[in-house]
Amino acid sequence: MARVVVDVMLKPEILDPQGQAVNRALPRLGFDGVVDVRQGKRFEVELEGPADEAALARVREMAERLLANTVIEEYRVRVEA
Amino acid sequence: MARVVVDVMLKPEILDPQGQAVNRALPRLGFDGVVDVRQGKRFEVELEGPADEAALARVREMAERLLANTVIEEYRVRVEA
Amino acid sequence: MPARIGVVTFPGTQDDADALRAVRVAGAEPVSLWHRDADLHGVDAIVLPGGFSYGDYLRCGAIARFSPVMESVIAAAHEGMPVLGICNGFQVLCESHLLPGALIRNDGMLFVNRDVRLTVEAADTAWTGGYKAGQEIVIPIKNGEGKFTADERTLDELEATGRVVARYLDNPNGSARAIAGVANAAGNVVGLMPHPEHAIDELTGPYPGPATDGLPFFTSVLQRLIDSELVNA
Amino acid sequence: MSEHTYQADTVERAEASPETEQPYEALGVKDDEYARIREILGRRPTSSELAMYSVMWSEHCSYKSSKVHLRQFGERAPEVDFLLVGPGENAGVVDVGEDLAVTFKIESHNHPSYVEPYQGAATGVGGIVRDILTMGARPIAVLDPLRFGPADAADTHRVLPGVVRGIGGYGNSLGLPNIGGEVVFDACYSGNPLVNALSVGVLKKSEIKLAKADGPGNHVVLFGARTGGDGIGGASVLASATFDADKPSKRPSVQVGDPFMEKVLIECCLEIYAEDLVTGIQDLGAAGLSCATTELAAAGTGGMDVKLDLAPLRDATLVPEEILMSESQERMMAVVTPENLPRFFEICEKWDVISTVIGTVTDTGRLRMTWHGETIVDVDPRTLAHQGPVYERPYHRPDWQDALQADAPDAARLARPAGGEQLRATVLRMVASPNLADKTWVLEQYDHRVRGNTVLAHGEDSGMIRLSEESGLGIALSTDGNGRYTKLDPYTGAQLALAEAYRNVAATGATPLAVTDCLNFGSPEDPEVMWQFAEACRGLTDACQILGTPVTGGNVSFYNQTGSEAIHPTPVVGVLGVIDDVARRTRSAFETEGEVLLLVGE
Ligand SMILES: Nc1ncnc2c1ncn2[C@@H]1O[C@H](COP(=O)(O)OP(=O)(O)O)[C@@H](O)[C@H]1O
Repeated sequence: MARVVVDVMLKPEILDPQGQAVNRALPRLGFDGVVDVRQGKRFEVELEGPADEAALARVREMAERLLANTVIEEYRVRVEA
Repeated sequence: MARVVVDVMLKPEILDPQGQAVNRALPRLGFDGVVDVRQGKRFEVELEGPADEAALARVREMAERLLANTVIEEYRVRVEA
Repeated sequence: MPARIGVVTFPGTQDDADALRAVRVAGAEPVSLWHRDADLHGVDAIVLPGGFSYGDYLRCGAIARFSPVMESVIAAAHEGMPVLGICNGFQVLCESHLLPGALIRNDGMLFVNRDVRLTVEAADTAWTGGYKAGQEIVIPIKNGEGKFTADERTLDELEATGRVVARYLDNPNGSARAIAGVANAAGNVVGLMPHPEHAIDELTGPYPGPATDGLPFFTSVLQRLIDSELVNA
Repeated sequence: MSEHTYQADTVERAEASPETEQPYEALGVKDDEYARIREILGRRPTSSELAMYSVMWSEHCSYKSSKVHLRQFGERAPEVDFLLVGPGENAGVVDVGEDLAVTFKIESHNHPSYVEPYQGAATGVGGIVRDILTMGARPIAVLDPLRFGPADAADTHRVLPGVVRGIGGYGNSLGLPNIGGEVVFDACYSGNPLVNALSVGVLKKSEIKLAKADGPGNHVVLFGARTGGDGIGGASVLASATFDADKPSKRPSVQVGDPFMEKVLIECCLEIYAEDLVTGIQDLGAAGLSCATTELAAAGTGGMDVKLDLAPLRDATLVPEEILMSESQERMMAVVTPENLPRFFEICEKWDVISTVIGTVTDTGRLRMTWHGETIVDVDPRTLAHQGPVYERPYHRPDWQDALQADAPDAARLARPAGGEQLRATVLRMVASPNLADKTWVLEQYDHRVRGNTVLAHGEDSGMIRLSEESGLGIALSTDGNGRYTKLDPYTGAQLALAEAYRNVAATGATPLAVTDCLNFGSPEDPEVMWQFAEACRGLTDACQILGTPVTGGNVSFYNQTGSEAIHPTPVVGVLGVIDDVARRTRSAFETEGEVLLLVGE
């Protein structure tokens, strides 16, 4: 069994209302020094077999077709250390 | 400027309807070999200053108080490579 | 043969009964379509109603888009069949790439249910022929992820080609350029965040009114079908 | 942990080891209750049986402190001919004419909503909607009477937004219009918010479903969500005290709802009902499988065999005690004849709902459960479901009651405003007070239009739903309660709550028919709280007699207190009314200029 992580974030040019809401809340909670916050998704995919190249290619396809909406999001696939 | 990442996931014992919905959809899309999917959040926090110990401690507090709901979620703070 | 308008039910769809009622009130024959059934049962037009298909987990509309019925809907849409996506249905159409852009979390972060004022900007789509361009109407919205977003180039193109179907007067969710609905280039596919099917009846529509501003979406398509002699009057 | 290392506490083992120490106190079972369990069984309970008795005999499930007072709702109910199912079932059912019946009930989810506001409130909605579904009805609306601490208190800022988002998040996803409720702020609810939820459903009169397992040989089917380790703090104590040291693994402290699962479960059940495929049905709420199996068995032929290891699990490490106590949401249990089973499965498959036969109805009068072939439960189900302890808790009128009542505002302390300026100041103060302020921020988070039959909702005296588009037949519902009045005089306070809800329903043009109530109080072990409770029940019963509106069901929530400080006694009363043509409803707004205003009453 292997765990592959897919990080999905809005593309930089798309405004991120969730990240902005967090960003606005921080000073009110007394947190300064934060320039920007962006909020995305993290998927932990547990594979039956090993995370070899073939498996990673499959996860990448999964991300491309389902986990991310590539009109507005970008994704990264990596094996969890 | 430094980027700190906060990963927030539901605690393993908590039901994750979102991850389950993805998990159930995968075989229908022709993806086999996935045992489990869990869906969480990823925050990218851009700091004004460096990501030194003091800054990380602040981000951890942010995660504890705002970014994660520690009743049902756990979080991890790390500096993005 | 009267016009048959299909209403698709996905698991988690909520407003299918309302859409079926709106179709009936408009004078067409409502036909229920099931997400697992690729057969469109001879319908002349299709409504993808609101709700929370697959719980809106992952992203709104993301999982529903892969259902067997959507393969047929996409194919039919490409051939010119009128398709209206309302709220969650709009999200499904965007996920299916039948419409540009995407719908993300509202600026206010919260679900908002409110009667809103819109202007109908494009009166030449399959679903808006019964309105006058620029006409102001009142229709409810109810969404948590209703903020329309697209890159600037796409937005410019939508504006330039008259594909912005409706615009909010008081943008309730932070939509780009206050866009409440868009159409595809051919004008047969329309996505709309507000719910016209909730504004078809004096008793249950917006109060204090006007209560039935949503009905023309459904009568428009009927007229279009009759005009194009796809069905008999 | 795998099943191989897990040694179940079997009936055989219990018989052979009568002196085994059992951690019953940690499960909330009292000495005398434990002694009674042993007496009933003629041996020590197995740990699974102990788990079941502990949950079934808990205050929450057995109503052991409230029962003696609740009885009068039934015994002294007004004589009416429209009551089809009274208190005691999952929800009451009333005849509203035209072959239609309506079922409605209110329930609390107070404490879970304090711990985790979003999930607590969400699962509260989920639970009450399943009660309505269980009666054979399509749920058609919800209402949510809420109480919070002061609007400017830090904890209210944590609790209120989460609760409102949770109620909206779950109810909206179910496609149920939210048509009313309350938002009340008072310092007494700091640390003890009240999250009550009412659901209403409609069904054909002839199609009422009951929770009973009849017909030996019929299948017992568990369907819906998998069972996880939710809400089983107590069971973990049991498992770890009795067994291996590596137990328990971590168990969630909070239940997470899956509204999507519940939505498909609703549609799935309605299709199953439409084809008349079940002989009995029960939802799994608090006390989960323990409750569903014992109540079904106790109400039916009386016997049931269950293979507990067949229950589909979300967490493979769960042991039988935990499975029995799990409060996982979005599950149902049905009794299905062998002929109907294939079609039942087909419909479940259509909706992607997991369904599993886990047992059989018998005529043995015993509820027997096995775990991988070994018998771990062998009880008379009635001893669990109906023969729990009943307490006559002592109560007395508080010493401070007279002083509190005497402390009436006199002219000096609460002078009437003199002149326009003072009147203006008073009005401004009132509209700015959180209890009277505009509630739009809350109401906009709720879908009140879905299903297209909402005739009246937010901002009106009561919510109103059209049942029939042909005839215009409809129902109206309002919930009301006032903890301050009830503290001043619990008997009258409960009556005022009823009177207010009754008036709100009548004001829309509907005829009030029946009542559901959620009795939110402090600790029943405090004689003064118990007095408030007894008085409120008596008051409500008397008022129901006078108004001719029977109580059809409800819920008791005790222990709403912080230390020795109890909340104001807060009976929340829901009144259901019927209107034969919703087009004749009356709105509360002024509609046209020049209308005449009349003040009716004193
Ligand atoms: N939590 C709530 N959920 C749904 N509706 C609510 C809630 N709180 C208040 N309402 C609705 O808002 C309206 C105004 O409420 P309220 O100010 O308590 O008025 P009233 O005093 O007339 O009951 C009523 O229609 C009521 O049902």
